Amino acid sequence: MKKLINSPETVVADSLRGLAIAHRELSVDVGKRVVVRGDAPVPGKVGILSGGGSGHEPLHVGYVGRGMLDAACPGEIFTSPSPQQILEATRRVDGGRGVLHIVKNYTGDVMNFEMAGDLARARGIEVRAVTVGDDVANDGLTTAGRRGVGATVLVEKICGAAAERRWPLARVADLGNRVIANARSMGIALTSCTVPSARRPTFTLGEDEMEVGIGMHGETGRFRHKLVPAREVAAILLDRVLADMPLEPGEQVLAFVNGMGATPLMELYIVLDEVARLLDARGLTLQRTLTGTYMAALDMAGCSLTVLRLDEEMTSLWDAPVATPALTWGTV
Amino acid sequence: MKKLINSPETVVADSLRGLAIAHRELSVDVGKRVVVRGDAPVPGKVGILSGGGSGHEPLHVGYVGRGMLDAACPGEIFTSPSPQQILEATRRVDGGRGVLHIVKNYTGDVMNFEMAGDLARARGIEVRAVTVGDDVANDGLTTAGRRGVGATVLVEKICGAAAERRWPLARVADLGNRVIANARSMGIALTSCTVPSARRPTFTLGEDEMEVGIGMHGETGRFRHKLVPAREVAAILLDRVLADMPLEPGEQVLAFVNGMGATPLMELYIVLDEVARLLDARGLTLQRTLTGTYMAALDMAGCSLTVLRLDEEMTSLWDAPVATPALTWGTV
Amino acid sequence: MNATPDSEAPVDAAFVRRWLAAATDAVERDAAHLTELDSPIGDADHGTNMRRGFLAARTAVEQEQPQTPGAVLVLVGRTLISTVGGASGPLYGTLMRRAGKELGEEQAVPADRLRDALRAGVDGVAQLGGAAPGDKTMLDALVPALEALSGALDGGEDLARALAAAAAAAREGAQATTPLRARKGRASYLGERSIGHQDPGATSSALLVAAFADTAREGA
Amino acid sequence: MNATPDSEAPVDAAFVRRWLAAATDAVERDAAHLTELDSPIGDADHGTNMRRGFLAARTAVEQEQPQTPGAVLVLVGRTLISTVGGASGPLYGTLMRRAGKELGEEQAVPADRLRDALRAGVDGVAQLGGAAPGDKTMLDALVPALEALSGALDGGEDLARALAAAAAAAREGAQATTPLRARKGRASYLGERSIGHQDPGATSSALLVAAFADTAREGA
Ligand SMILES: Nc1ncnc2c1ncn2[C@@H]1O[C@H](COP(=O)(O)OP(=O)(O)O)[C@@H](O)[C@H]1O
Ligand SMILES: Nc1ncnc2c1ncn2[C@@H]1O[C@H](COP(=O)(O)OP(=O)(O)O)[C@@H](O)[C@H]1O
Ligand SMILES: [Mg+2]
Ligand SMILES: [Mg+2]
Ligand SMILES: [Mg+2]
Ligand SMILES: [Mg+2]
Repeated sequence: MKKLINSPETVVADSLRGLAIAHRELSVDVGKRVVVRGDAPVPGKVGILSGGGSGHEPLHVGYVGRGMLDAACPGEIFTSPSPQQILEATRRVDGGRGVLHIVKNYTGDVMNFEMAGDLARARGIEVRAVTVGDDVANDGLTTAGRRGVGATVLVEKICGAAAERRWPLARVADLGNRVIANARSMGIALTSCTVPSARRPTFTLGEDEMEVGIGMHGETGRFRHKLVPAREVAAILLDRVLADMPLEPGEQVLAFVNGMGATPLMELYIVLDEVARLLDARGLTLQRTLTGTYMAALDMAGCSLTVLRLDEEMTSLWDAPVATPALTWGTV
Repeated sequence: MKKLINSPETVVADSLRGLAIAHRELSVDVGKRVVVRGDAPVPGKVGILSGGGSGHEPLHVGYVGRGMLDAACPGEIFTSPSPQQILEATRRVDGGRGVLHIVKNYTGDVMNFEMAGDLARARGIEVRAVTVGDDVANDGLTTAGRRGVGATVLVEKICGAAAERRWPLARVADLGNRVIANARSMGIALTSCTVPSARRPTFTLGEDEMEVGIGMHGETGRFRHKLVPAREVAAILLDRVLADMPLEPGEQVLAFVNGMGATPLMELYIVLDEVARLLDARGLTLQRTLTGTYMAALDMAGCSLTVLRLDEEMTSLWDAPVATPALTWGTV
Repeated sequence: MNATPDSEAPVDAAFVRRWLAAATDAVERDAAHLTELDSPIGDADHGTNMRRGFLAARTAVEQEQPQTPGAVLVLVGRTLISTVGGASGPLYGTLMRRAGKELGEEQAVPADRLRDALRAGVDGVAQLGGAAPGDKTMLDALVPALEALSGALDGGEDLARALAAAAAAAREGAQATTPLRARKGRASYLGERSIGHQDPGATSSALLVAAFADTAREGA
Repeated sequence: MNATPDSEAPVDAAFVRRWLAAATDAVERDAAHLTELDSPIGDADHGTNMRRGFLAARTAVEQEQPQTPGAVLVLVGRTLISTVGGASGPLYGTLMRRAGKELGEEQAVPADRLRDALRAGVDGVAQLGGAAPGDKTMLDALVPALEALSGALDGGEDLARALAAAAAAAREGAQATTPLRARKGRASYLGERSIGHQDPGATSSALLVAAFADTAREGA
């Protein structure tokens, strides 16, 4: 295992200290594992909170800031945060209008967030949760619903913008569910990641193999496939995404090409180019894009594709100013 | 070789097309290999131009935009752009106040930029060049001077801000040289990169080895070292950087922890945390930071550290607004 | 501190503390194995999660010194919930907390009260996680263990023997998850590819039940 | 189109075009090897750079059909400069362009004029790159080649034999770079670690000189 770390036990705390140094505009509580906006709570604004296992950086800590998250709760590597941790963050960002929990659909995340929501409500904080489930890799396989992957970044951005516009909690939650209903994702891996405490790759792949339908925690995919050019990777991903969410010619979409951690930006641009060509061939309008390593699986090489069907309101909220460590645009 | 590409021959063109889709605010000439600001040339402003081999993304194409570069010239993978290409970009961004070429100190880059400068001057465009040489790995080894590495990003940002303030060419060039004189870098690799057309790693490392003093083109380092924790990596890099540029307690610095392409952000934060501790122990003030994959060597795992001695003017220019694909802050 | 020799009420705070020590040792010893099992069909963290949780629980119990078996279990459960995260944190946390609450305030309880408490805990797991035996989860070890425990006690065995039967049933239950296709948790996303791997959570459950058996045997 | 049989002026446009074809073939054939040599002491692109440049030069010459040996070389040089990039692009480009200019407008030139032109080209490389023989660069092949060519011509050999001697000298010069420590170019940053590896640029220079020898031999 080759990593720039001190020890597997301390990676989360060590990197949170680094985050605090890199981004003094954030308030980072390394002990409690809570990262909140420096000006939290913002009175009169719905608090937007997300969290999940660490190892996906910049998700979620890199999205704390104006126009996106008020708080992030980083768990241990690939392990959801605890109810206490989520409760603590919820309390710190409640500006009196309630708090939205953005939860990725995994058994652990859902249970811990549910417990935290109960604890917060018991303390008089209004909490709504939206559960992101966009991974088409496992559709129909399980009663657990789709896993939450790339759409999480989009939900955080769009709900964050709505909260900044002072929408009330119920409306922000409905919006979150609308984004979730209109987003689908799938990913591939060229290499496995290595969980620091496991010290070895989660799975192994041959030199000419890739995994299709991997999870963002380095879970193996639905099937193994021979390594193919970027053009075919784009087709495999887009076909499955659109099979699950058929779109009519003329519809407008956002395409999000995400790197899994060890994939150079150059390769992601190549995939985007292919995705754009395929969308065009289907008569779909590529209205917005996001390309980069925004939701990693530690040091996995590979990419995921998320397609979001846009409406005017979502597009306007997507375009709204945002100022976070990992996503910044517009005048904030 | 496991890469998300179509073919080694087309990586640069394919990824530039993707860049154009991802960033419609840029004007990307895929054929001529020239990327310029959508509003170029900006009348009355010194044009800031940089370029070099591709494979270092987001360097340089990701820094085109307000407050940083007016133009970038991406060469083939790890190969400097040609004089014609640089001339073309120079012409497109000359707003009548001349153009600054920011050149990394490599034989090929220097020669091609010199030829381009001569061609531009012959066409009546005022051109000044600054040559970035900050890599202490090879100090004293060669008459060729230090290689240009991480400081390039800092020079581009700071000179870009000065040009935005309408400084004249000579003053921007002097500023560039001041930044260069006050910056030093060194890097390590945990793995080699793989040049697409070479199809295999440039060098090989054992499971418990790292290379110290590597180049940003995947050049092997000065020496091989056993793999050590992030804490010791930070010490190795900082010791050598500061041996080359001794600083007095109380001086203010910017620390730039850069990922080499396949290193997760989490690890870079861990290195930053260690660097901050070491700077503190030396009585130096960590005034500004930059942490992320800003200058890659394709898919190399590892990091580089750049230390810039700051003065008030540089700090103010660093803080000035910037809006590019890879670096954005402030109100632009 | 030894277990009370009173065979009518063998389960006191010391008993649960000895179980915690044995369970923590077992989890520490097998952490790498649990993580390895969590690699092909999970996210390679189950051993790390369990280790972190049980070390924290042991520390919490040392510091707070709860004086009843119920209080020890509640504290273990609370600590697991607040330190483990993931799926196993709330599930094991709920198991322990429910079981502890079921034991009430008493200083020591007889074997059948422990059985009832564990049943309440396992019911809590099923309720929270929505899984049933055969879904390839920890319940595939816990439910057979509980049945074996009940059956042995009903058949007149003492606690040590009954827990030994439970441990055997748990181990077999865990092993029997290998051919199953997961229907709950992270492994269920793999569909047919989850077949052929033993469930990590069922395996850690077997460890925890075995630690009960060891505690009863050594205390006896 | 064969080379002119006039042994007084053997070098015409066709000769240079045949050289370009032979050089391009050689570069294509050995591109992987050149890149491999550029891996331990460089950035693993020399073969790719040379291949791109020579393919472009061949295409340019096919399209523009320059009619004098000088014009062919100038066009090759210009194309290398605008398509190769890196260190080798301006250096080889300058070599060819200078040599071509030195040949002037003539339709055909004798062997000693080719020698003088190549000398001007190699001088251009030394001037632009600031390197000297022994620095572990392409000059370590080019300078011995030039000396051998000169010596052979001065000794009365014909062009084919003189170029054969030059090719041998270039190959030996390239091989002799292995024990050298680089003082110029990218490899110089490696210090003592550059020792023990043959220089990629010297190796490609030897290929280019060998292509001259082949051209003269086959034309003769
Ligand atoms: N719904 C559920 N009901 C019961 N047990 C479950 C459920 N989901 C997961 N588990 C158990 O949890 C184990 C995984 O735990 P762990 O790896 O710590 O959490 P995570 O899956 O969140 O990484 C599985 O092996 C399985 O036994
Ligand atoms: N200053 C110089 N003078 C002469 N030749 C040089 C000089 N610098 C480099 N070279 C030659 O260029 C070769 C490398 O070419 P190439 O790999 O194409 O360019 P780059 O080093 O820019 O990647 C070296 O092997 C060496 O022979
Ligand atoms: Mg987990
Ligand atoms: Mg090069
Ligand atoms: Mg797990
Ligand atoms: Mg090279």
